[in-house]
Amino acid sequence: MTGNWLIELTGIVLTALLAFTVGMFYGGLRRKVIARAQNRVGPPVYQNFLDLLKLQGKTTNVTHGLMTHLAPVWVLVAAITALLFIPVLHGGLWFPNFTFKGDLIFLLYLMVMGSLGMALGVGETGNPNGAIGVSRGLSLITGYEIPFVLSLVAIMIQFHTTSLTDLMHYQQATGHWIARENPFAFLAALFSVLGMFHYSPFDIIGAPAELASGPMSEFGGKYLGSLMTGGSIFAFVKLVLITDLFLGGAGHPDAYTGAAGVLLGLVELVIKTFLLYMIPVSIGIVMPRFRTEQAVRFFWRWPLLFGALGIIWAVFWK
Amino acid sequence: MSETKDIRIITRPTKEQIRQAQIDFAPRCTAAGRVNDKETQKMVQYILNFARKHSLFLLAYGTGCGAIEIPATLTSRYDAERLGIRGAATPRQADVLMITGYLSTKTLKRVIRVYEQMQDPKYVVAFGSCTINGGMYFDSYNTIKALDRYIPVDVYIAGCMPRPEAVLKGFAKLQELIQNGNAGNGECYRKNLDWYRANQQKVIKNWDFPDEYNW
Amino acid sequence: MMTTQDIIRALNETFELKAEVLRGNQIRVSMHKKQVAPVLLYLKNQWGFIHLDHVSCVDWIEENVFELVYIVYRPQDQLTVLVKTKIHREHPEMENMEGFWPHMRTYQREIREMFGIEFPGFEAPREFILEGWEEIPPMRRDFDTRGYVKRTYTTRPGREDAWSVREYITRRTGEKLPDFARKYSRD
Amino acid sequence: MGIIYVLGILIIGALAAFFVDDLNRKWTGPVAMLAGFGAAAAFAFLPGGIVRWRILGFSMHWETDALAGFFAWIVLGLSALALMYSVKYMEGKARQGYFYASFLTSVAGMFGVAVSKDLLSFFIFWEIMTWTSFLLAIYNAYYGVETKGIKYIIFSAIGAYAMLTAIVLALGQYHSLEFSDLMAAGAFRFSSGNWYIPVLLLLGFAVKAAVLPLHVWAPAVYPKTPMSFTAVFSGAMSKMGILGMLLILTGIFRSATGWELTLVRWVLGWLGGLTAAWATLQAIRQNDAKDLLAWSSVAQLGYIVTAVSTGTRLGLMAALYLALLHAAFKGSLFMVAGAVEKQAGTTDFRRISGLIKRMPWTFLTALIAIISLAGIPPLGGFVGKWLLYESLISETHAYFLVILIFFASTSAFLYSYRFLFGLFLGQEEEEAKQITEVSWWMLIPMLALSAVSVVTGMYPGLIFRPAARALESIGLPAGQWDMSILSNVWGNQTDVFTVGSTVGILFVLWALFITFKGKKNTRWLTTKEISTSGEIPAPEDNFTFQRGFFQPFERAVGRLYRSSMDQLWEDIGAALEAFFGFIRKIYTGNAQTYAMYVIIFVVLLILFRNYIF
Repeated sequence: MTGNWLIELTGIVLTALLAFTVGMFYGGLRRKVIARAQNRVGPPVYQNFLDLLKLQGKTTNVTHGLMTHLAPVWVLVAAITALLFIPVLHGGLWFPNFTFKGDLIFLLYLMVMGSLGMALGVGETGNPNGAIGVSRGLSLITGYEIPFVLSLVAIMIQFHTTSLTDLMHYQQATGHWIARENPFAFLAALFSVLGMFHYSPFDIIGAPAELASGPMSEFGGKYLGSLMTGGSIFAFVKLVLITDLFLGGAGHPDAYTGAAGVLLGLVELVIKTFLLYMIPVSIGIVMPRFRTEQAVRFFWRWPLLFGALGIIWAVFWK
Repeated sequence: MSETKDIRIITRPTKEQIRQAQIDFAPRCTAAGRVNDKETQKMVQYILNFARKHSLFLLAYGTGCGAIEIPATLTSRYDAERLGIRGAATPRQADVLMITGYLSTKTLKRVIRVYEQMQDPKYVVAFGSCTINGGMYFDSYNTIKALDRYIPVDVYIAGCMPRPEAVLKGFAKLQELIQNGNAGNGECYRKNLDWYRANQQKVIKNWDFPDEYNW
Repeated sequence: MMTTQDIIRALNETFELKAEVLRGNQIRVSMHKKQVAPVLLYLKNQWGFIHLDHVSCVDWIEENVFELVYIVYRPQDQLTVLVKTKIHREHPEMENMEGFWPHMRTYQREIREMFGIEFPGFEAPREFILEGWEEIPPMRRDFDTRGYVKRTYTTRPGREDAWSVREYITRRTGEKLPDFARKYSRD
Repeated sequence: MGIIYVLGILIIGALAAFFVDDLNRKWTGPVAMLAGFGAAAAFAFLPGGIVRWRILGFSMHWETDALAGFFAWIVLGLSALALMYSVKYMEGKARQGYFYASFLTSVAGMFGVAVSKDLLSFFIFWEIMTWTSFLLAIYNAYYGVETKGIKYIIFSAIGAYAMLTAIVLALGQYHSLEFSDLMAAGAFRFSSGNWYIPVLLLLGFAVKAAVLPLHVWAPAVYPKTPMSFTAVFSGAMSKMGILGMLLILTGIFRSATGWELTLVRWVLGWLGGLTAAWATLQAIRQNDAKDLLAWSSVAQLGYIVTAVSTGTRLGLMAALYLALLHAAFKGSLFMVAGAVEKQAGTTDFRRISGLIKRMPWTFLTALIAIISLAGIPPLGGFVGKWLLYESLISETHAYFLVILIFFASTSAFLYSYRFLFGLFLGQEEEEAKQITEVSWWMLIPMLALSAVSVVTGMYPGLIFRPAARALESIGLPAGQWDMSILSNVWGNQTDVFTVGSTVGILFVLWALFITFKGKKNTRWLTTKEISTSGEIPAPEDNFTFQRGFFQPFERAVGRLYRSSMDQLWEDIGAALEAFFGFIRKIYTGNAQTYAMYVIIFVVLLILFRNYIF
């Protein structure tokens, strides 16, 4: 966090813009991939930008009260704050925003802030579908957070740090990814990522057919647009977090320097995150939908076992 | 021989007669819909219209037999998503309200409610002969005969039933209208609310809508 | 194994009814409206006609009666009995039989709404399919559908050829309208 | 001499309130409130000093060192605010003199517990506190309350007898009841010959802190007590158990190693964790706000017990921090429940909903308190959670206990949301239209308690400094604490000030954007105008989803919900009853039976005299 505030501010804005663009493109790619898997042409890759523009261009909007009005704000703030505390690129002057000022446990709690604020807004609309979706979503959180925490605790005790930057330093120094150092923790984290993205088979929250898109059911126009933006940024945040934790992050300040280094780092980041993102997407294409208790039980069964194995591995690895 | 003449008398009127009749039939929203013509519209408006026409969230109000054409249109065979058309779950998110077939007065009430809950700019695509002129229900005591007496309609898709190709053609027409700025009649609906309310209340006997028009 | 003849014999002996074979496995028997309930119960309990296929109502305006047809079915050997009765069109009333079959309720609601036939002691809500209906029941043949449509709805111009289908057909084919058609024509 | 003044003000205030009530009911509350604030002011401005006296050969020793000061501030501050709250809350209720006298006396008892430095006065004040709180628990004397109060008093009695036994044994062994002497003599060490003294004392404290097998009284009594006292009951009085644990376990913590510490960490830590998890699971399925809060405070006490059991720098800091913060947000939450109960007549989720437009300030309080309870940054609760996790991960290496605690605090999101949704969100009931906001006499204490959460979210050092002094005063490791930077033993840190300011700035920016973008075209609808498939909801029907809210979660948890801790105690009670019934069969109250016993005895004597003599 050295350097004058102007560079920092520029870095923050650049990070947010990068996350927004990449996230939106990933959403479009997901739709394209699903369409191709269904033997369709599918929408163009930039379709999400058009949707967002259209939603923000709606000339009338409705809201049901202050909490509903602020629900997208919660989501956006949670996403961007989490983004600012995650090192997008490793080291260097670029994108280090507040990396040294928050650790993993803080990130864990920050990442549920958005969904809780959203839940409050949904509750105020008075739409029963929204409330049902929220109850399902919160139940699902208790499902996928536990294996995630298990894997995080595993790598914390394995490397004696709770800081994301330290973990990246380790991986960059000894070219060993933590996915290789502690595969069980990586597996558990992958499972919980499946849950975090709320794609099929864990999309019971906003099931369009039975719940009328659940929590989203009362949001339209600029509110839905802001929710889309926040969701895209948040998807990128999750991907970058997993990449930094387990896949060695991106960027080599010692190897490349200056703009070239940043560019190559970004390319590496995009490749890694895209490959990671394709896991939940491709699973979502072929999987049917779980009921809520089935999903929660699933997370409490195998991912929990993998997480526990990861902890044991970490204890005996030391 | 004279009867044959009578038959000719009963045959359809000419296109001019029909157009003339159309103008005094539902005159309101055809002209007032032109909020911004292609000549007058600004650059921002042009870009917005481009986004609007390429991202249509479709709320299919599946009444009657036409509902079965929607899955065929949206799924792999005739992939409507390549035009940016995707299903929306609730009227709050939707841009296009699609009425697929006849409307009984009981259903019409819900349709009007749903239409009023959609956000501007909002478009209505009426689907099948029944929405145009009652179709085979032309003398049914319980189905409306012409939809645009009750809510403004942007595009009619004729046929009983229109095949998915026809539906896509209709959507292409809607996109063209949007780009020209001739679509989206929510504003004019609000302007001529009394006329529409009068028509609706003439049909819907147990009228329990809220007094002010809330969207 | 039951045959149609057994049912006919049983009905004739028990209720002195003139049941006859309509076609194949179908038996038709018409009776006074007071007999319908006992006959239906008898068929259901004694002869295993456990399924109520349908209850339909026909408006014989020429004879000034409604004809109610209860169709019951015996699944073992696919026997069907049409229990018919005629009730007068003025203040039409029929016995409330919702206790016999659960779905009799639905049929009775529909018939009450569409034909205005009252079922004394039938507690179901009156409004079933129509909302806020103010005219006479629409399925009665003296209900002027054409007039109601003309009064209520506005038809798009260009549909004049549809105004009198029957006239159009008769003009084209040259044949004359039958009397009842001319008498109770919708035009 | 400040201690004497504080106690004197409280006792005099109690008597005054009791007698003023007979003269003029209107003045009872204000008098009690004055007493509460006066006590707080006296404690703030007068030097605490040391009080010693001998009574019946026993030496009493009261002293306000930093630890006592910390807990006394929890007690006095919360009680003063609660008294201010109850001025309007108790308005129009019967037996206010009784209520306020018991209230102030129990505050005096808690204060005494906090400041007393010898076991005897500790025990005396403890009993004062317990009995007065029992009187308040049966204040709403309608059917069923008595039995629940009996449950409370029975468990308290178990704890009290355990403590009394320990005191007698300690006196017999060490001939002194001073904490310092006993500590020096190692009386509170398991390794010392008589390990049962600390065990018995811990049992007594565990009852008050509602640790797992002994927790059943708390969910039964908290909802039935008047809410203005339940705030103190759950916020301050349960912390006395934590204080006692600290005092007892100090000796073990000082000896930073050894099997004793391991034992404490395992047994007490896991008991705390299980308490948290179990109580959270119970709170999720409650349908009444007060029951939910009661179970949730049991769960929070579980966190604090776990934090105490670590005995490390971060852990003890987490314990003290959570103790104060839990007093703040749980106090304000119980006050919110009381406000809703006063205005709406019920706190049952299934009967009330959509109060946010009617009681906005109450909702704001509840929102802040709930966010702080759930531990979401940037509010104060997060700091306590952070300290607890870091201590468990980096200091005591209790990895699976961390998972248990985290499961509890993740499931806590569920009941947190249920509380807010059930009372304030959802569609408005028709009969709830005339509900109005509570008066400022009730709002100011709530908002003041919420402000604690907000401020400590940015500057937790405000609590760290006195807490560190408190820990040092009993010779425990405290270390250096920054104003807003948390750091664990591995040197990783979290700057909550940066977090708070970032979240604040972004929130304001986005709120402005979403408010002023297309402002004139944004319509604010009522909760009735929802898009439910084109239907128009009639004014009387309410679509709010309230029954079986977390049914999927309950199905997922499944069989855990079928077991009940009450059942265990009922079985034990039944067994005891049977045993005593058997005794009763021998000692029938009938004189003839006794005569028969005598005769039989004589006959036997005569028969067998040859063998006896």
